[in-house]
Amino acid sequence: MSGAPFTSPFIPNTGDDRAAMLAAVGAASVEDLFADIPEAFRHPGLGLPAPTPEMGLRAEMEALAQRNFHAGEHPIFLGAGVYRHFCPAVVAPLVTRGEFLTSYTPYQPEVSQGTLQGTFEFQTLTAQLFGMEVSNAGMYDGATSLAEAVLMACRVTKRARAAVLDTVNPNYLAVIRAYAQPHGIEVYETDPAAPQLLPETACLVSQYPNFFGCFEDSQAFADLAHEQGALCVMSCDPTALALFRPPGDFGADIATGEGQALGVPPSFGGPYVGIFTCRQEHVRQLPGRIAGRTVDAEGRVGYVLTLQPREQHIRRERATSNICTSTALVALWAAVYLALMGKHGLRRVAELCWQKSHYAASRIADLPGYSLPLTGTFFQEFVVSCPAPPSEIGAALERAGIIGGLDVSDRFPNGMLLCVTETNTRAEIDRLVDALAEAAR
Amino acid sequence: MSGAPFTSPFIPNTGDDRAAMLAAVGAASVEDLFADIPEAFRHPGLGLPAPTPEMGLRAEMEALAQRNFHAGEHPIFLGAGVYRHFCPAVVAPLVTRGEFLTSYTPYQPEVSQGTLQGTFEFQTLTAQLFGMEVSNAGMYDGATSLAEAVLMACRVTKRARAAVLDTVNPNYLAVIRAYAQPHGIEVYETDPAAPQLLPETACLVSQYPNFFGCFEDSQAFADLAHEQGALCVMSCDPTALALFRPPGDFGADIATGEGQALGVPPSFGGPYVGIFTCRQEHVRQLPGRIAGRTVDAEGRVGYVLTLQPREQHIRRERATSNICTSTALVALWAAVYLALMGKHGLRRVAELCWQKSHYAASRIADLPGYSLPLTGTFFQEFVVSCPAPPSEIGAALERAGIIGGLDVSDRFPNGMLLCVTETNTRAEIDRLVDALAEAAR
Amino acid sequence: MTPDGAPPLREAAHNRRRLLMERSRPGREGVTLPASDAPPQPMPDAAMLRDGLELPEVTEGEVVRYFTHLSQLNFSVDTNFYPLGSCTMKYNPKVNEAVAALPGFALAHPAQPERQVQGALEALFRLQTFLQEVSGLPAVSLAPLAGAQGELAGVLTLRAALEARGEGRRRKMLIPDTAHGTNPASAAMAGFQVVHVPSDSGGDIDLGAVRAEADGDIAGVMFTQPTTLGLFDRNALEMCRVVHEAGGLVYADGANMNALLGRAKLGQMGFDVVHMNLHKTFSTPHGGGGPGAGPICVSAELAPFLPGPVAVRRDDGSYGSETPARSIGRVGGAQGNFGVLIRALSYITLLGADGMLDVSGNAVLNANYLLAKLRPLYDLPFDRPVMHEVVFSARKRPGATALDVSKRLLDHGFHAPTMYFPLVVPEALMIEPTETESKETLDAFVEALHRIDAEAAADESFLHGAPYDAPVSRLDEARAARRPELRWREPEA
Amino acid sequence: MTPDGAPPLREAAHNRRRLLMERSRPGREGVTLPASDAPPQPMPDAAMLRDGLELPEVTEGEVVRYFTHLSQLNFSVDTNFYPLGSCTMKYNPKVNEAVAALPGFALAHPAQPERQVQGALEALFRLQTFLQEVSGLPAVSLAPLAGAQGELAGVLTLRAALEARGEGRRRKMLIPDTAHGTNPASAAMAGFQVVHVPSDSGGDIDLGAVRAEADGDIAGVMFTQPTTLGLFDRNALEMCRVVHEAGGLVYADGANMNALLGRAKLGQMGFDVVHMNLHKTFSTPHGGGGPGAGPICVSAELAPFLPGPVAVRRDDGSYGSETPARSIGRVGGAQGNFGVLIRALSYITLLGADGMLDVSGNAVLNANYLLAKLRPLYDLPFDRPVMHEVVFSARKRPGATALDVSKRLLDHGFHAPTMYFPLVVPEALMIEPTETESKETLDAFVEALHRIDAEAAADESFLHGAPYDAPVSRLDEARAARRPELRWREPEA
Ligand SMILES: Cc1ncc(COP(=O)(O)O)c(C=O)c1O
Ligand SMILES: Cc1ncc(COP(=O)(O)O)c(C=O)c1O
Repeated sequence: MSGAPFTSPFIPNTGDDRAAMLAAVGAASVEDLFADIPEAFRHPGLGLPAPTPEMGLRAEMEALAQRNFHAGEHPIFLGAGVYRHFCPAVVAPLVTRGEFLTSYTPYQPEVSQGTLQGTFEFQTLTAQLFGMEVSNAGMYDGATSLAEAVLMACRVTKRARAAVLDTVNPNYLAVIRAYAQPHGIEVYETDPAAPQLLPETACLVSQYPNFFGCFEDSQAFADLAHEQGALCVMSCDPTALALFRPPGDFGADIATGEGQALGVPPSFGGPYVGIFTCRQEHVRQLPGRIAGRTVDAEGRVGYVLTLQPREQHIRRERATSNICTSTALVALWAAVYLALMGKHGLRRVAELCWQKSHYAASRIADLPGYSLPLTGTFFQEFVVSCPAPPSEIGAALERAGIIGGLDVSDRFPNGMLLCVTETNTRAEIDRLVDALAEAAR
Repeated sequence: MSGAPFTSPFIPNTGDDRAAMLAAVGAASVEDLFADIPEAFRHPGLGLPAPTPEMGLRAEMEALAQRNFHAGEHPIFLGAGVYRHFCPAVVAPLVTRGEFLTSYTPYQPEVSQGTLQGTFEFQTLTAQLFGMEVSNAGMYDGATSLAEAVLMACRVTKRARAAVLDTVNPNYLAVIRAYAQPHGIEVYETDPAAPQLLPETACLVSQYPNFFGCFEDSQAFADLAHEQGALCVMSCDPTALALFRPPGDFGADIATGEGQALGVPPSFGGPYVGIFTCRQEHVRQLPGRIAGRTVDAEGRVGYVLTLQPREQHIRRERATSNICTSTALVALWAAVYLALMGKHGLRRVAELCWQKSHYAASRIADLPGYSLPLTGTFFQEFVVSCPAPPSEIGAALERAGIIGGLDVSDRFPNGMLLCVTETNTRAEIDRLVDALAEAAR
Repeated sequence: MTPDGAPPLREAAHNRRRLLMERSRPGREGVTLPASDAPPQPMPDAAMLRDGLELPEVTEGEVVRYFTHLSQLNFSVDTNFYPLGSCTMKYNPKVNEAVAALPGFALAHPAQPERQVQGALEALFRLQTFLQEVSGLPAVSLAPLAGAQGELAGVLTLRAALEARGEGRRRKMLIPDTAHGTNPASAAMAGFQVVHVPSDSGGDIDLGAVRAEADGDIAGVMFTQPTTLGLFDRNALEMCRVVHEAGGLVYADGANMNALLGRAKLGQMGFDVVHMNLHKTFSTPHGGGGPGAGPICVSAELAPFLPGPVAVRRDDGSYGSETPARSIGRVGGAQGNFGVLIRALSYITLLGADGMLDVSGNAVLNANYLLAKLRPLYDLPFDRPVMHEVVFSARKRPGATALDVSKRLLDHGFHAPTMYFPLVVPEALMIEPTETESKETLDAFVEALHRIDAEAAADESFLHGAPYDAPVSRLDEARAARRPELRWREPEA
Repeated sequence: MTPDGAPPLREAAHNRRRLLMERSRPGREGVTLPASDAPPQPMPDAAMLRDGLELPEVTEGEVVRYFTHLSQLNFSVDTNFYPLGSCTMKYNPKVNEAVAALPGFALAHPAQPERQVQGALEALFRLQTFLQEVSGLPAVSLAPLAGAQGELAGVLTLRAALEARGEGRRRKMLIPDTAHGTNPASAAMAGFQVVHVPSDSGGDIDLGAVRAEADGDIAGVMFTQPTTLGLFDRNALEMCRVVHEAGGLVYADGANMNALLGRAKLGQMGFDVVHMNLHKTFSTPHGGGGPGAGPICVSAELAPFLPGPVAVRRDDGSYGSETPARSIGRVGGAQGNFGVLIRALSYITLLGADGMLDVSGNAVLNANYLLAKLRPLYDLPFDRPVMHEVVFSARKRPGATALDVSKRLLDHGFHAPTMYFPLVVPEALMIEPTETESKETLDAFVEALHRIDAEAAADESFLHGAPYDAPVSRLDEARAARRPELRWREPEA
């Protein structure tokens, strides 16, 4: 800014503009405007690289991206909460239209009906998929949804203990702990085979299917929780819900999920969208944004952000959550995906995941040295006991050009959690089986 | 349609819809509606594959695309009329917005101002780049632009001979011949070093720079044409015009060009956009669409297709051309590219092409066995005499992971036409030089 | 609205439409470019350099806002029903766009040696095979860059075949009066002399007129099947026979192929050449007027004259690109509009044989449904089942010309039909619904036309002022043509 | 317009906004899926299966039209000026979107072994280094998924550090009355007790109040620099000193970092933790409300408590991902919002050090220009040079509340400023122009505000009816809250 010509394609002020504006402001230079910064700290020098024009930037970033061994080039059998699903080509160009992409949270509803109605669709579709009464506009991700569900359960029940089944995604458990701890909420684990609730427990948290791909006795969990005045909280895989009974069926009070499964790219961890659904009666305890239907001055239907008194910008330290910027665009992505997949498509996806994962499991179970330590019904993911440490097996798969499963040897001897979705072809599965056989030799 | 359920995501009619519609129509079945087709020819059977869902389609098409040895993965030094230039990332999402992508030729101007104003911008920017008075809305490609220029020159001069310098792109010459022949126009070649015009010649056609990358004495060509009452027609590379004198400077009457150079992907040959510019006085002889400025009933500025009496839908067999669907979207692409590159950016691109191609040429000239048979000033492209047939050299380059130049051994002994643009890094050029050296061994 | 009733905030709207050159400010940049990474080279002789380059100086953000705003002024298939007759404004699967943008396709260079572009050549070869199957003709050239160029290439091929027969003197090309303007224009560009042939009272070609012209000078006929009246011409078979007997050849304008997919093959019905508009039938969006592709399919006799290049499969299973032996030559600088061709391949692969039948069946059902629903409102010049489109005459109501009705439809959020074409129908409204529209949409369209009719009945002058709710009102086309302003110019000081 | 003056074509507009479930028709499909290519497997026990799945049945084309139409109802940076204070609605380079969509990034899985994701980890490591440089603090966690989560993670880290000092009993978190709502909410979520601190007459924090609270129970202060008044707080240095002296730690909300890039490093000025909103300063578009990313930068003392994972560079030059020794744990299920982080890396790489200075310089110049131009129109609570934004009070004119002015701006094609925030300014209009707007745009905005002022002067009630030209008029928010309709439901029969 030291009088040098402006050369950024992102800043329109020309030298003439600046001069005219400084004159209007009554300042001699742009530097003068920073006079409130104590001189000792002003212009500290910025040790960043020189600007890289777009051409060079793209080359640089492509080189970085190419250094990943990724699912665009290699079959992947890794899930563990983040799934590769097919997403129709139409989703990205629609969702990334500038009008969606570059708008803010819809504080001026009259000129934000696109975002608001899109959010309302997300709420409708997720509530329906989860078989729950209401949904909010989306949370950061599946893990924070679940953690906020625990906080909400404590608010609703006015209790300060949370039971979490030990088959819940360990990363989710870690987030629950981080969120619960400052509130003095005691989080404890319990065994799904014989779940125990301590007194004054606010909720029993389970995962559906659980972290190892298996279904558990969800009805029993719900009943147990309700018997003790606790809430039943379930974290569900949205794809599984197209085929299996939804949490609402079991009487879940709060059901959350990772919306990434709804066609959102894995993107090394985010952005995703947390699904958060609950019973109507608890709606004023919901965290996060909610869109609601109303009318305008002429009686035309329109949508607004509603129940805002729950939120930080109104209620401040007494808000139900501090969440502000959330994941509206990813929620829109999920809504468009659900619209396209629709009633039959999403079920078909779930059936394909079922079919292919069971084919893979049955073939792997036949391999010498491999076995399936779990016997319950599983969906899309299953644990394999390997003849060698899973890290070694994974390295062998990598050499064979395959992205293998998650190492769960902390829970199962030489256990590897494999995932097969509709995107894995039979040929890929057969290649995996061959590579596993080879690795066992 | 034989009563089977509808399963295409592109056809909304359900079985119920069909039944209701057939009832309204008074037909028993959809088949009945085809009764005018003589029975012997009706439903001939269609030997096409079964439908492939999007998931499989993408895999199939990706596999095909991967079978190309392409510039996304390998350095390219091939031009010959089609150039790889850098295109800012912002162009594609803007141009492919649904409102641009899925509209028709703007026959209803009141709801087509986007397309029309975009076309007006294209006309403005190309006219300015070419230093010419007017431009049309674009032709199919550079070659057909030039062929239509010859037809137009014959219309304007009422003559039926066209002289073409023998340094014009041979594919362009072939198109000129195909277009001219049915009109009985005699197309003949002449030597740029000593151009000769036969009597009753309508135009002298040159290329700038010529097919071999070199500049010629364009002023002399224009003067010669004008002396003999012929038009000066020039086919120009748009990138070169950012640096070198534009055709308008020499007094060209019609100047055309291949708009592909304006950031449009090579896409194995198209779609591209032909630039077509001329003098104001000949505007009513222009082929193709033209957008013009006007006002609406309230006096607001708006744009319409104008001078339509030249066109086939009005003038039918007496139209200036049969062109109808043209390349509006690619013209828009070029206009957005030109807007972004702007006054300084496009010149910078041209300078980079100059710098890098001259660096490459000087290094190759130093290689044992290689030489530069041409001595004129060249831009971006140059002919190299190789120590072996260019097809062999090209194969060697391919083995080294490089896309080599065009075989022009029909014109220069062992000649290869190499192209270097701003997209070629120095490292790529050095790799080319090394690979050429290696190939000579 | 403004408190004083003045038109709303006109400057704001005007500012958003300022042209690039009006937005330009010295010193702004739309992109930064790197310095050269190669050792500096001497620059060219200054005398060769241009003096100044008048291009805009605007930022990336300004370009985005400007073109985003422009786009919003457009009507499009992605926004609503676009029943523009003869143009087949159907919804095109978006996956095609993704396929065409694959780097292996988008970055392949047309002059690469065959060995390096086997994927692209195989794609072209597959498409040729598919189009042969659709047309029932044995040879295809994918070279033509749009429908009209397909026509030109097609009649040039036909002409070359006649010349090869030693019949090169034949010059007369019969063209029905319903033909699209490109037909006579293409015939003329190919050096033929156009002879117009009327339709008969049933809307079919007047066979008597054809017979009368079927003499030793007849080169052929350019015939659209189904016709631009939306009819499957019942005289076409006989017409082909007559023309063939007289030594001519028959060209089919297959731009309306959407109606015939899997229902009939023009090649089996006597046509020697067929062009297809891939951007209509096979799903390249129209892009505001292109790009398209107009491949031609021809009989064995005509095959040697096809324009090049043509994709071939070699005995070793590899693919190549060749120019037929006695080709009419080239009609474009490179390999044809590959990006459009690949969309067509993608579309046919996606829909398959079953999908093709669904397309034609529903396109025709939808058109006949509109015929039935709108028959009470407008004159129907030929009262018989139609194919892909239906042509009405708007003559019924004073104050409701085809133009008025069309303009008012824009206010209702629908695009206008094609107006005043074909020329044989006075006040023509040519409506093509396509197979991708739903019954609900068609019903809403019918309702809008009823409302418009009621509006005209209530006030004869009302529709003349339409559109009322479009971005601009009726534009002064006469003024545009009288004093053509065809580009921005520096305002005079 | 309609002949009888009735509102224009309401059904058409209504139809276009019908919800997906209202459009659904049994038998329609939005996508086709393949059959399984693997040998069939027995399906699960029927008792486990769900009964029915109420999702829409619509075609791809209908989905495109619907969402395209919805998009057009939105105001956005890509369409016009969006001076929403505190939100930094600047134009973000589109190349970032292309970079984030590269398959090597978009398809990398967060649970892959480090060895397989070296590119992604290196990207994260580079970004960490850049953010350290921008903040002047030595350690960074990229894990927080938005600004508010950064606050939560930041104050939890601060709390952990206090606990490590044996000062875990400290519970009082000072928060200025100008703070963004997330600050007190985050403090509460972290188990702190919020103590509000007023501003002094100059708009800076009231040092007296801080001193009064700086006792043995003070955990720290959450402070926004520059403040939400757009001011660089001149008391902040002293405040840091006082709080540190009392044994507390200082949190900086760095959401307004756009003003400070290269101008000052908060870490050098005594702040112990800074969160940044990458989606504001570093160019992820806001997407209608996210996603974002809220990395936190901390002092060496706090580094061991950062939330995981943190990218590290190993001695052998490879990259890894680690959770700090005494981490507060995890704040998300995976690796952070990588797609947002990569955009920030792309942006910083694109602009470089020089570009960062350009950003802050022009953002501040633009804000001060608006201050100068609008000072005659509105009350200015603190009349001194501002940083990235300026806060006026709309109190001057009857019939022109902050709400009225805001709503009427929508008719002029501008987004409204942030209204009624910060809470300390009555009728607040908080205007943040950002560096990506041009002088012409700012001038047009000033002119619009002058016109609006004149409108209110002419008719006191006029602005209450605004917006007049938006897709809908003022919406009944009370009704929405009273009887919440939060999803589509089957209409009762
Ligand atoms: C019947 C008919 N023939 C030919 C054409 C010309 O095709 P194109 O516009 O692709 O040149 C059209 C297009 O409008 C048409 O409708
Ligand atoms: C000053 C300030 N702090 C914190 C936040 C919260 O950030 P986020 O919305 O990313 O959670 C905001 C965003 O509005 C803000 O303006």
